[in-house]
Amino acid sequence: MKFSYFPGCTLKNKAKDLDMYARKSAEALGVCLEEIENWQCCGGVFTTSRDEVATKLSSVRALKDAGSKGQGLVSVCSACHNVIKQTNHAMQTDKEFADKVNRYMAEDTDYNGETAVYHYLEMLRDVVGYDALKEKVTNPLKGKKIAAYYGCLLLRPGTVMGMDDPENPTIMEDFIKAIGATPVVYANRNECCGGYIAMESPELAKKRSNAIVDNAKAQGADMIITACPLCKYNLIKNGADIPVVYFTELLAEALGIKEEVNE
Amino acid sequence: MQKITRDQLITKAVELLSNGTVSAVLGWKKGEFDYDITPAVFTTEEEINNGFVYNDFCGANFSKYLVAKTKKLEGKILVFLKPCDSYSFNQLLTEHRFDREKVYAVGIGCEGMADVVKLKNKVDGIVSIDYNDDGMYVDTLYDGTVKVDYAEVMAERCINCKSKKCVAYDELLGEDGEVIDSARFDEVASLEAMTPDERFAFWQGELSRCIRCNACRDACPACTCEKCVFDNPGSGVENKAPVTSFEEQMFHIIRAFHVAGRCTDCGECSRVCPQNIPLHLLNRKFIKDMNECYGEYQAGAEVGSRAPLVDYTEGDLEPGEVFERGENDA
Amino acid sequence: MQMKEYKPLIVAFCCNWCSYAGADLAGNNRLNYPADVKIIRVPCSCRVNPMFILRAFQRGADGVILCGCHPGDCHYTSGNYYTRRRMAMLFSMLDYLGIERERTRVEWVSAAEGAKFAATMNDFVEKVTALGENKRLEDLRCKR
Amino acid sequence: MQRIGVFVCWCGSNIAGTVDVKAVAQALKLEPGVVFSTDYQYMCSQAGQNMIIDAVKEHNLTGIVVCSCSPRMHEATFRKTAAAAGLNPYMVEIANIREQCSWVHKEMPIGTEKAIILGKAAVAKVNLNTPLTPGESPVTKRALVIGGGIAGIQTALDIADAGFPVDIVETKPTIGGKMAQLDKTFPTLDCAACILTPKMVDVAQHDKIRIFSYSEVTEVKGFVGNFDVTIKKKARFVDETKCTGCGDCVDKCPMKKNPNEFNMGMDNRSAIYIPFAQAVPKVATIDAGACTMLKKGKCGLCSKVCGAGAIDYTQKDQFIEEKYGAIVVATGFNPISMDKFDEYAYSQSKDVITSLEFERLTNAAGPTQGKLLRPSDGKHPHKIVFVQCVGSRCASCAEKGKEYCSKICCMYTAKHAMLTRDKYPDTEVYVFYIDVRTPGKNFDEFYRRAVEEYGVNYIKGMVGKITPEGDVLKVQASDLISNKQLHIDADLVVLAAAIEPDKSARPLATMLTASMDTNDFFTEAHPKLRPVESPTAGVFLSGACQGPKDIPETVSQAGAAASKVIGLLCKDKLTGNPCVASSNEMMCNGCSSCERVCPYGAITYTDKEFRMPDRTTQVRRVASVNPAVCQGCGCCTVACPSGAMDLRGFANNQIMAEVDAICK
Amino acid sequence: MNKKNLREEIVLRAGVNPKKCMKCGKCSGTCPAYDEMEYHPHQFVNMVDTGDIEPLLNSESLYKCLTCFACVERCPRGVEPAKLIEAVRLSAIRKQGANRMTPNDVPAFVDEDTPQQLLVSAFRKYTK
Repeated sequence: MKFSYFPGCTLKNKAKDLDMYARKSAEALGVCLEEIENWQCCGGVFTTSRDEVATKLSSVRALKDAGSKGQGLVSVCSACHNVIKQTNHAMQTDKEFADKVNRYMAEDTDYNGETAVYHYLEMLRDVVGYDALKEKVTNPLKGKKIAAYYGCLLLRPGTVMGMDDPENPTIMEDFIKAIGATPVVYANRNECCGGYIAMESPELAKKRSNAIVDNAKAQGADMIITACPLCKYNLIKNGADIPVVYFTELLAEALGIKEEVNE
Repeated sequence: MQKITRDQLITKAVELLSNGTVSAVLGWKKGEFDYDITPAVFTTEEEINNGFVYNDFCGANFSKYLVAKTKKLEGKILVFLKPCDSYSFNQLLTEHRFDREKVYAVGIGCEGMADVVKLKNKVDGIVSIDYNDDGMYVDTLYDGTVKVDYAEVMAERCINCKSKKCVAYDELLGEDGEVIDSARFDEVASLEAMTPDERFAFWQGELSRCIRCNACRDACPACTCEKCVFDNPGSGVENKAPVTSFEEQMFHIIRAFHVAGRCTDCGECSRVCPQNIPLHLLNRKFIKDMNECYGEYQAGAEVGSRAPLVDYTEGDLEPGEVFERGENDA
Repeated sequence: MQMKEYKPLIVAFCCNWCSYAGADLAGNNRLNYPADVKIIRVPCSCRVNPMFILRAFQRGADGVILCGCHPGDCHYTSGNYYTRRRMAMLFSMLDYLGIERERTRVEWVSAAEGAKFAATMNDFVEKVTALGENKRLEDLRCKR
Repeated sequence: MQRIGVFVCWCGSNIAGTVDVKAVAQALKLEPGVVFSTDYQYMCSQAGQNMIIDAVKEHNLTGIVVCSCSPRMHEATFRKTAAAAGLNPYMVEIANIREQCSWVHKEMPIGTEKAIILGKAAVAKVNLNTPLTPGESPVTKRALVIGGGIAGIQTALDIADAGFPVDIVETKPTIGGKMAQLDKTFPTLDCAACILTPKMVDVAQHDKIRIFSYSEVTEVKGFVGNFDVTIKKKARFVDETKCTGCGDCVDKCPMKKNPNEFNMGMDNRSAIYIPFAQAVPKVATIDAGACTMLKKGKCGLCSKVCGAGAIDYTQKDQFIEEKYGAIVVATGFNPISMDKFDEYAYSQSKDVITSLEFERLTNAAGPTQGKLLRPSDGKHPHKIVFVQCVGSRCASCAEKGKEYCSKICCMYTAKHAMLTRDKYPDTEVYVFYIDVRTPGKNFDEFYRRAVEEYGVNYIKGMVGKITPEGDVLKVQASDLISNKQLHIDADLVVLAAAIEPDKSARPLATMLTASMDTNDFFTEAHPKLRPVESPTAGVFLSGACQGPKDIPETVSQAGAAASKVIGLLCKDKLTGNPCVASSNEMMCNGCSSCERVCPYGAITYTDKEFRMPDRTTQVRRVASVNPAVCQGCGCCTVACPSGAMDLRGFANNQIMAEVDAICK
Repeated sequence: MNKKNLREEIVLRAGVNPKKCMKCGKCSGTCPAYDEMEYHPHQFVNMVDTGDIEPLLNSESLYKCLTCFACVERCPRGVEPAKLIEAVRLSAIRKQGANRMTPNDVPAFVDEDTPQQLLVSAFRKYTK
């Protein structure tokens, strides 16, 4: 199984661990992630406006590159995944927009959203399979009560992202079960941490982040996992008193390769 | 793929006759010339050995014959179905036109049939034809033996073959093929792309040649009506011979509409037309329109399927929108 | 000059429940439309056999229009859905043969749409008048 | 050859003002078949009609053409006139020279010319008319009611009281439906059970009504007056004739942990159960999926304790075939699933409930004996939030909710809010609404009382998110009037779930060839004028299967449906419309095209033997039209490739003749 | 640009129809940034629909929307308020010199853990 891989800017810098655990775990699961050459930053948020073309080109280039190799495109960072997936959807469904983009790029072949886009979690669930993952787990994380934090980017808009029920998702909970731990379901798992607002209005980000951590704790969690570097930053920055870690770290740990990565 | 040979068919036919599976065999026999093959019913091994032929001119679609033959016969009849025949076979079953129990169908792979007209255009004074792996060897009155490549004389309908898959059979000789993404609608599309005046001129040129011999109707496997509307004084469109040019004109439109949704695009109409009118282009227009407007549908692909004209959805295109769709495509 | 003389012959098939009633309403409201339009009443638009339309052309009609209940409102629940498919295919075929597409039309007119009926007929007659006499169907077979 | 009389009406100056009626009469006299032609001021008047009758007799007319107003106006009149003159009424054709000629054209020559052409078309048609006689079919004097809720109960009682036998088929073990689950009814607040259960008893005791409970309809054949229906009586493993409903088996059954459907799964029942105390029939039913005896062959306690010997573990599904003259659909509704609305945390907290669950929570026969207690911890809730329109008026998301208004939620929510405040004055009650819709007698007054007298907090706005945290439900909502976002720590949240037709309705509609809308509500024959009839003759609609309805509306529609059924069953014979399709068997190919397009299922196929010219016989599959079912649309005639199918009164040759006459 | 044209431009850019709004207020009920906003999501929809866009262009509310799509997801009518807010925001920052943030502003906000994602997201939202 081979996929094109779009790491994204943060994974090359502040979230190197998210990236490394993801790659090594994929390797251990028999999935080859082939990093796209010369990928460019996705821009962090998808601009929904139909007349915004330039901000979506980096995603289209990555999608086209993967498509030219006949590969699906995998990313781990929630933001990258959201931007790429929404861009792909716009290319599929909004012909006027797609024409504009294709004219702008003026390349030999047009792109109309043919590439399949996966989040790393979807790859685990749909390609590897949670049953297969369970079999590969050598170090089940028994007894850990883990709250999955989806945030807003992984699930919404539900009709576009199509990962899971946007109001009652289970993909991360099932992941937690697959690595042997116990998921904690709490309502705020799909609420926003405040995102980029942390820059201008840290107090709002604090309020949002606390609402999430408090809810997770009240429902009995002793750890929170996430796929998004900004979520992790906001939760920790605003005083989370239970660990907030990347899901890939737990994956590596469960697969028994965490030490190997850190060597 | 290996071409099916006459010997294979004879062996199979004799086997099924002698073990009592069937009591008659629907096959081909030679006509006056090597290329004018006619369908025939064989009931003994001897008849088969003497008369049964199978070659590149055995294009006739047998399905239609089953409607009459199965009614008359005790026991089963053996029919050989080329892929395109098998679609007609299924379509007739969908319309309950014969009893499936009375037929033993042997699917035969097909690499395409030859077009007599194409051959005659190439070679004059045909005396006899021999077949070989690499082509036909035609004995002629004037030029001795002439070698003709199969590809040069292949019928249009076979060049644009829609499927090499037999969709109905009790047993299959040779290998089964696949449904083909053929270019059969290209010619329709190029007509659509013309201006109305050009289209009119084209069809005027073609249809003015019609001599109203009814061959198209008689060969068409969809035209199996107990009483054809053109023979029925009560229908209001009865006419056997051309009275006015106008009545004549209606014939082909009405016929095409009557078989719309039921036509499997077997191409028999064009094959048998003595005036070489491309009648299949009328039928294909309906098929293309229906595919584009109501979703892909291949008549006869499965028994019991619901043809587009006896079906609907609430969101179907309006007749006016069907035109606009054409404009957008162009 | 000839255009001024020319009066087209238009056959309109109207379903009994909606369009024929719509035509009656146009009459009740005294909404004018050309007398070139002659209406034939059928129980449902789905009763109209393509052969009737071809017959009308054959006998000299210059335009044929078919009116039925709006999709979803058919008195017989689904008749006009079949009409829509049949006529879409028939008209597309006539267009394919080079017959002017303005000579054929399907219009949904409810029993309440007297004004629409009159407006439709006015428009249709205007379009067909502009085309002039229907010669093509007749000429299709005679190559001169 | 026909002998046709033409009668041109002046309609005062309505026609004669723009059409030269004399010229029309004169011109039509020359048409083939016409032997008499005249004009008169008012043909529809008694004098005009007499003129027609006299002419028929005098000239031995066989057909009549009236050039007058629209046939929609006076076709029936002139058919009666023809009948009075001894002619077949279907030998009359009308040329519409008023609405479609004199009224829309201004100039006399143009109007006259067109009137003549329209007259010629009518003459051409009459030349081909044949006398038609409406078919007759007998009526089975028994009705079937599908569904045993309040709609079905009321319909059945009304029909039975008129003296006709009725069978009720109900899928559940008891009749009663949703109303049996309700506590009080708006706007009068009378107790649902108090008004429903006497009706259930009436049904049980009525000598004209049979109840097939725990049963479903599996096949419907036939047509109006003559339906053949197969009913599957599912095995309940209890002999209904022996069971006394004493309940000993229920007490002894060891398998007690099965969700109790009647209480919306908020408590448990045993594997053998009687849904509720007033169930009709009051007979136990074994849940085969829960009973260890049926699953593993071990236990048998119920059989041991049953004094009546009613338990029968070997019982099989039973199929009953019965004939009916009319069928009433009363399949009702259900609240939609809340799965797709988890922003309200329905799946996450037991204290987020639907309104129907709330009914059970406040019902004295419910899981809490009528005390309002939180399902999670049994504590008394103080702050209660009601959310309206959950899944109703939801246009963006077909897979989530419904585009329509569910109609009943505004009122039952007002009722819930009011009753809560009445019984528990210590509670704070909030209702979040988009609009409060109260069009009904005493409805708005009722809602206003909830606000003004009972202090219910009605807030215009929607709840956006509910977060269960610890033992509170954090409700985040908008208050559009004060332009604020509210945060309420609620103890209980009640969701007014949209309602949808019961899932059994769709397959039933297929069996009945009754049409449905995109929401799976049955469509009525006419939305204004025939609201309780399905377009399929002999099939009637009662209650919420046709659209959301409250109890009073349901009961009145049930009565209306019953009266339609009674009207039908009163007749000994049904006369049909003679303008129906018929198939010429000699020409029929048996291809089924006509059958596929027929909206009424009027066409069937039979194998028929034909003698051939060569004296052999041939068996062919041919179509035959049931004239009692055919409504005469003619769709089949066009689908028929051979032209074997034709429509009487609008035959191919008749329409072609009209075309020819117009185009001449 | 007149009021009507601006409305049309914004509606076209957003690709949603504010006329579909049934004024239920679920968007504002679900909005996590509600308290920080002067104009709330349901008001955005209404003001865009009525062409009363000028106050929105000058409002801080434009920069408080988290683009978390909660309103888009939960709107029962498919109005998708966040897309309208985004379209208005673009009208504001596309004006000459209207960028809300410059690279020079960045150091003040950054600490050692700040992920790049935060910076690029903020830049995308605040600048043209």
